[in-house]
Amino acid sequence: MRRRVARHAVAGVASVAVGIALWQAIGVRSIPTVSLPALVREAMPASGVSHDITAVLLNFRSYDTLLEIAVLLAAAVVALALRDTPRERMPASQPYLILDTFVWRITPLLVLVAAYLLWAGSTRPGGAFQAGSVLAGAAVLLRLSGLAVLSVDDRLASRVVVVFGLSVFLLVAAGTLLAGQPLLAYPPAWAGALILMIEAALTLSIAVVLFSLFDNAPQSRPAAAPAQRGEA
Amino acid sequence: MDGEANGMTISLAFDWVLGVVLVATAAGALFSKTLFRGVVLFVVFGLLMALAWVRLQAPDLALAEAAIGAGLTGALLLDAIGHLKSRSVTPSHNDDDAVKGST
Amino acid sequence: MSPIPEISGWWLPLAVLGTSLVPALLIMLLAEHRQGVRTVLNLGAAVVKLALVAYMTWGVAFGNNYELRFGMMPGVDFVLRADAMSMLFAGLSAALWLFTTIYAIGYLEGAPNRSRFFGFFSLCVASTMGIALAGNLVTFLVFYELLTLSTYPLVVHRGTPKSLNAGRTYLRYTIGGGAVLLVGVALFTSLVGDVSFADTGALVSEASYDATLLRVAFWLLIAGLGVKAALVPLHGWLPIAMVAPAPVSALLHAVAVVKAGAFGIVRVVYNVYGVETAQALGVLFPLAVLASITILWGSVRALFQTEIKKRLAYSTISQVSYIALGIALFGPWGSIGGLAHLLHQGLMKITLFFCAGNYAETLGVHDIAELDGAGRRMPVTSAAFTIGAFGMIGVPPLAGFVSKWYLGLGALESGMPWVLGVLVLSSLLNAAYFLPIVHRLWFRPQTAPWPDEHSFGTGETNRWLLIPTIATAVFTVGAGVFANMPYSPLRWAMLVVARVYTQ
Amino acid sequence: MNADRLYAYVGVVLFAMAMYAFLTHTHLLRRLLAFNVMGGGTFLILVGLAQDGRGPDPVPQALVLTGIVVAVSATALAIILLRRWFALSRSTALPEDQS
Amino acid sequence: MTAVSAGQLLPWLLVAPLAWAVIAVLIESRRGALTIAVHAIGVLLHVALGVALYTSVARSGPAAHALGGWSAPLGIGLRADGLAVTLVLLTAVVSAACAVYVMTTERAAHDADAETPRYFWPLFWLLVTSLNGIWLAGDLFNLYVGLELLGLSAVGLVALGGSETALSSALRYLMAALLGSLAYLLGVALIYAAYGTLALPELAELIAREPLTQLAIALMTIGLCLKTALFPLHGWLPPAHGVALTPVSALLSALVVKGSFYILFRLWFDVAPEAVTPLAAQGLGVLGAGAVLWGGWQALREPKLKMLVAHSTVAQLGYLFLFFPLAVGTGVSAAALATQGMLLHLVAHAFAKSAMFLASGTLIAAAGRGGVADLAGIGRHMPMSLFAFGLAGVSLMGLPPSGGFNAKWLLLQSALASGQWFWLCVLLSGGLLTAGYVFRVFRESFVESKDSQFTPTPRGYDWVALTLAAMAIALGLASQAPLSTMTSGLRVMAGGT
Repeated sequence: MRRRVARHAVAGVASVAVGIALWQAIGVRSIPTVSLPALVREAMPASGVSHDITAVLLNFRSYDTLLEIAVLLAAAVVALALRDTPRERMPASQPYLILDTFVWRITPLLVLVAAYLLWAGSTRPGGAFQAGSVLAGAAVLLRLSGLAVLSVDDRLASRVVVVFGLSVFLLVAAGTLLAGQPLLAYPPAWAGALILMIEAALTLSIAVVLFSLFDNAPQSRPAAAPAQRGEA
Repeated sequence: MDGEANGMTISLAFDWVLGVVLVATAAGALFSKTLFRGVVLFVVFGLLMALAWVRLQAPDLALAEAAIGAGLTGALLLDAIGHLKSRSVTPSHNDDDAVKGST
Repeated sequence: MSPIPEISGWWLPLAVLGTSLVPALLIMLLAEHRQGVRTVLNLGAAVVKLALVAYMTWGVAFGNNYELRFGMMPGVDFVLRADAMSMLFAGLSAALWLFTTIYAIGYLEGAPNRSRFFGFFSLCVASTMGIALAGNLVTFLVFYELLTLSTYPLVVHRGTPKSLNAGRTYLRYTIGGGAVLLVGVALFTSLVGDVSFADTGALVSEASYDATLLRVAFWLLIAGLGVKAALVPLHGWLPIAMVAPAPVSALLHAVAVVKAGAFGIVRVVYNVYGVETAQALGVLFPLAVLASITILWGSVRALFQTEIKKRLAYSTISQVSYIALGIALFGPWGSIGGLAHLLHQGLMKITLFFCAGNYAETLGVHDIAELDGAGRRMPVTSAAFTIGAFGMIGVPPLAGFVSKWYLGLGALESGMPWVLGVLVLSSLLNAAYFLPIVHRLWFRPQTAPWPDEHSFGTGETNRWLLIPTIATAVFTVGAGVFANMPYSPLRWAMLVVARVYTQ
Repeated sequence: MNADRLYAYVGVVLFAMAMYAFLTHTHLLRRLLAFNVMGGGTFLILVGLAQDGRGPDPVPQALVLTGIVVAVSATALAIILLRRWFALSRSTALPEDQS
Repeated sequence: MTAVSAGQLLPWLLVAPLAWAVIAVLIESRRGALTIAVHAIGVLLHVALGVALYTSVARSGPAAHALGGWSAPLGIGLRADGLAVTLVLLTAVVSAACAVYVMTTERAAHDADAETPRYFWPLFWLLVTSLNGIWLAGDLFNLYVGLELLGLSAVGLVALGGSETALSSALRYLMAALLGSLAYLLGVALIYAAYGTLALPELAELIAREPLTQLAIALMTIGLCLKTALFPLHGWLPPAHGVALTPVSALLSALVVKGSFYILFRLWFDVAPEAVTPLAAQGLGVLGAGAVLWGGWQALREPKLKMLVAHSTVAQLGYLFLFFPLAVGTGVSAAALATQGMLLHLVAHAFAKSAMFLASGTLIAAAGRGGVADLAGIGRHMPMSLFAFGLAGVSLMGLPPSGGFNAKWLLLQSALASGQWFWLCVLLSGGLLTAGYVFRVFRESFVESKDSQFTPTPRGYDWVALTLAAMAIALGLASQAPLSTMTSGLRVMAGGT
């Protein structure tokens, strides 16, 4: 009990202090001298796309995106590693949401939306992440309605799809390096095409990975939990 | 001139309302009695965030927030609740402190 | 001119170190049952090292310079250098090592964990050689700590709860002492910089430094070194560490550990501060008092010990402080006495420990009371013991007499006549705790059967144990009788002292 | 006050509030909720304060997009660990938080 | 290949491990010779790249690489000064050693216990990628992504153990990591608001002492301290490092916690020396002292061997923080000495601690149980592992000759030069505590008991641990060259604060 009180007190003081400090500091902020938006506008013509956020994500700061995909891969790998063994896996999972017909109708629509988002990314809001997550959402809905259209498991095919986006990204990266260019410096003429290609590949992998993060979450019951694996 | 200022006032007023509702929803999500309600409120919070991104002239973020922040995260959390709750042996009237199921 | 080529060989100090470092690693990797290879490695390395040290001593006598120096870290060099003072200790170690190795091979015949033992044993020699050849304080510290680490497995070698506890005590003292020494060295270096040992002291002029801080650094250094040198009140580890096997005790008491401490004090006073600067700082008198207290305290405690090794241990505490005392007596005679005693005490004490080991191994005798009549059963060992004991008491013409004679001269020269009293009193106490043992050996009949007797054919004991004992006893006599021969301990001490004093 | 600044302040409140929740809750799902709300607050501050009435800035927006993906990865990872942990221990809180 | 400039070499240190992560996923279902061969090639390539980059930068000075051909602040820059390339090389060497340890396990995997868990290799390579990314980063937000990649792959590696404790430790670790990176990200947001750029070199020019900046630095500092497990935010570390698989523990303690510390160092001394205050530095120092004493004390009382080593990591990380009060607001020479000492400690600890973890794992594998008391009598059976443990212990205790000693010496000199005697006492007590827990292990091992049973372990284990430990020792005799490379061009060496 005393620990609980102490914990709340510490948390309270810390949060209030952070809140007040932030509030105060924002109030006295100064205006920066560097303006990145201007630099972005200037560099847009050479970026290969006409939507500025896509340009930042896949060209100006494409390295961030590369690492971000690696983060996603890390999560996917842990999901695969900790996934239930076939024995632990529940038999056919029962749908606990009765939305079969709804899902059936909405799925093709979601796939279309995803395709549009991917396509739109180079000129308008949208792109690989939004498209990928919409696709993943569609798969999740299907899964919730009891339709296991997709299973991301130990099969080679699954693993290939999981790393597909990152592989394409990396191949482009290695290609630029081997051509004596800086990492991910696209030739201006190809920039648009390369970005679209990377985005398409990423969309697929993002969708599959996001879905696998949902689908591979362990299902096993405590009671049926296997004998604990040996302590390290 | 006047109309424009009016428009600004109105939209700022909308922002104020949205801000207050955001905070309120977040508070509900964080401190609700049951976890299920918390997660549902969190999904609502995600959708409101998408709205806020629109107001911040960030439509990409609005899309991403709606799809990932609200949609996928919500699904993940809801599924996890279902899993944790359905397997928990303790009566789950208040899952907040159902930390260690009695065997 | 010099009869040997005028080389400033950096490789020679390295080779001296390497002759124990490399065998140490090889032996540790050696399978337990490869006894032949191990013996060859041990003895071969000891002999080669002795030869190298002899060669180097000869070169140093003619003023050759052997130095290895490289940057260890920013502002600090790693320096190995042979000067007259180093050879004093290096020679002692190299010689006694050969004997101790022979003795240990016999002593541990058939015992477990010999690869580990001899591995660390060799590492221990390497540390001692490093201490002897260290050319500045940091390098000295490196090997001083290495000595702590390499002796710990030897102390706890038997693996019994008693020896493990002794090991813990040993570590508490030595690691603590090492930490104090580290602070001392760090403080000194931050005041003066990383200076190399110099014959007349590395401090050019004490006037340019804060005298108080210099004194603080001095006492930190002495305190750190005093632990290994077993200065009262830092001596507690030594009697407890007696649970170790006899060769280890010989090593700890005669050669490596306590001498490392004493040698460190010598280095600090002569080659770091300079004896004249130390006198000017007024730190020598307190050091003399401390040494005198230790001499008397050790002797008094020795009187009350019933175990042979324990009595020898307290005797060591007392005798090692003769060295510190000699150094603290400002003036050449005292210095000569102290430095000569560094060698003499080593010879005498190692003889006594070998004897104690012989009694334990052959007869199972550990207590003084059980020694009655041992002279008849083991005449050679008992004769060696008698020589060592008489040497300790200071009976002429043995080695101990020579040291005490020069210490006495030094006391008068430095204007501390009360030291004479200390010497006389201590000699009386020495006699009081050694003569009863000698009496039991020769003049009392055996009253009870030996606790645990072993037979070794024709000899009184294992030849591996007997030969080193005889050898060191002979050297004890020789160092006294031939004190005036070239390269005798006394003459070498005189050579060193001639370089230490400017006037 | 412009809208950007306003949302930055909302972000501050969200962050502080969620931080309190993160530090006090023991149920790990609740802590994850709090983490996500904290993240939302941070993102609002990042974009709101960067724009601050000077029109959209694509750079922080892109950063937030990256941040959202990272956050969902972390959340998913945490849920997977939590579910496996629950399967072994029947617990939804860390051992030291179990009263 | 003709002479490649260091700048062109930089991105390969990210691309190569990332590519191997992809390959690792693809060949995950295969076991045995193929896996070993593929990853051995990857490890060799990585070490070769590390050596090439190190020698190039040590010889001809820092290198930079504008990613995507866009120069900062629009693009992201990679930069490699002496410190960065030293850490790249350190990562290559230590991770290679851990990889060899894992390969040894894999080769000797007769029984299921010893088998490498599934999906170890992808996470391993992702971890390496993130570390290289952090050492070479030139952008605040990129560092955030790197930190997250580091955190998630590290948490994943801990969770691979699969046991109940492994999972709870991984979860605790994850919670701390997430909180830490959010605090960091919030700081990044404030910095961007104040300066409109995220590029480190630019920020170094711009940053001024004003409230928003200071708050940002404070938030980032707290987040990074949490990730570095600075006392009293260290609670997550011992269970995570203690329960993980042996080579994972080695990676975590040797490298992962250094990642966040490195960012902290760059932030305080390269980017924002104008914005930090001596008072804050003293505060970090006090916490570091707390870590040294508390971590040491915990290790002294810990019954489990690997947990003991993990507590020791908490203590050793504390030494890194003693650097702050010695380098902020003190003279140039004290700051320079402290920098040298801290960096040397960082490297020496990486070698020593990875060696110690690997040796401990081998001892535990031989004893079959993880308690310190279970080691009774092991001395006779596992002399090589114990020797490696001891050598590593020498460096951790700060006894000469070892990198740990040199580091401690330099910190001592700095404390003396700046007249801060207090830190001197902390350094000494830390060393004594370390000696206490290291020799506890030896005391048990030297017990001569007949009834203890030990299983033999692959020889390769000992060689790996011995090699790492020998490096920690060798660093004590040859620290001049690596130190001059590491410190060249650092602002703090020239009295930047």
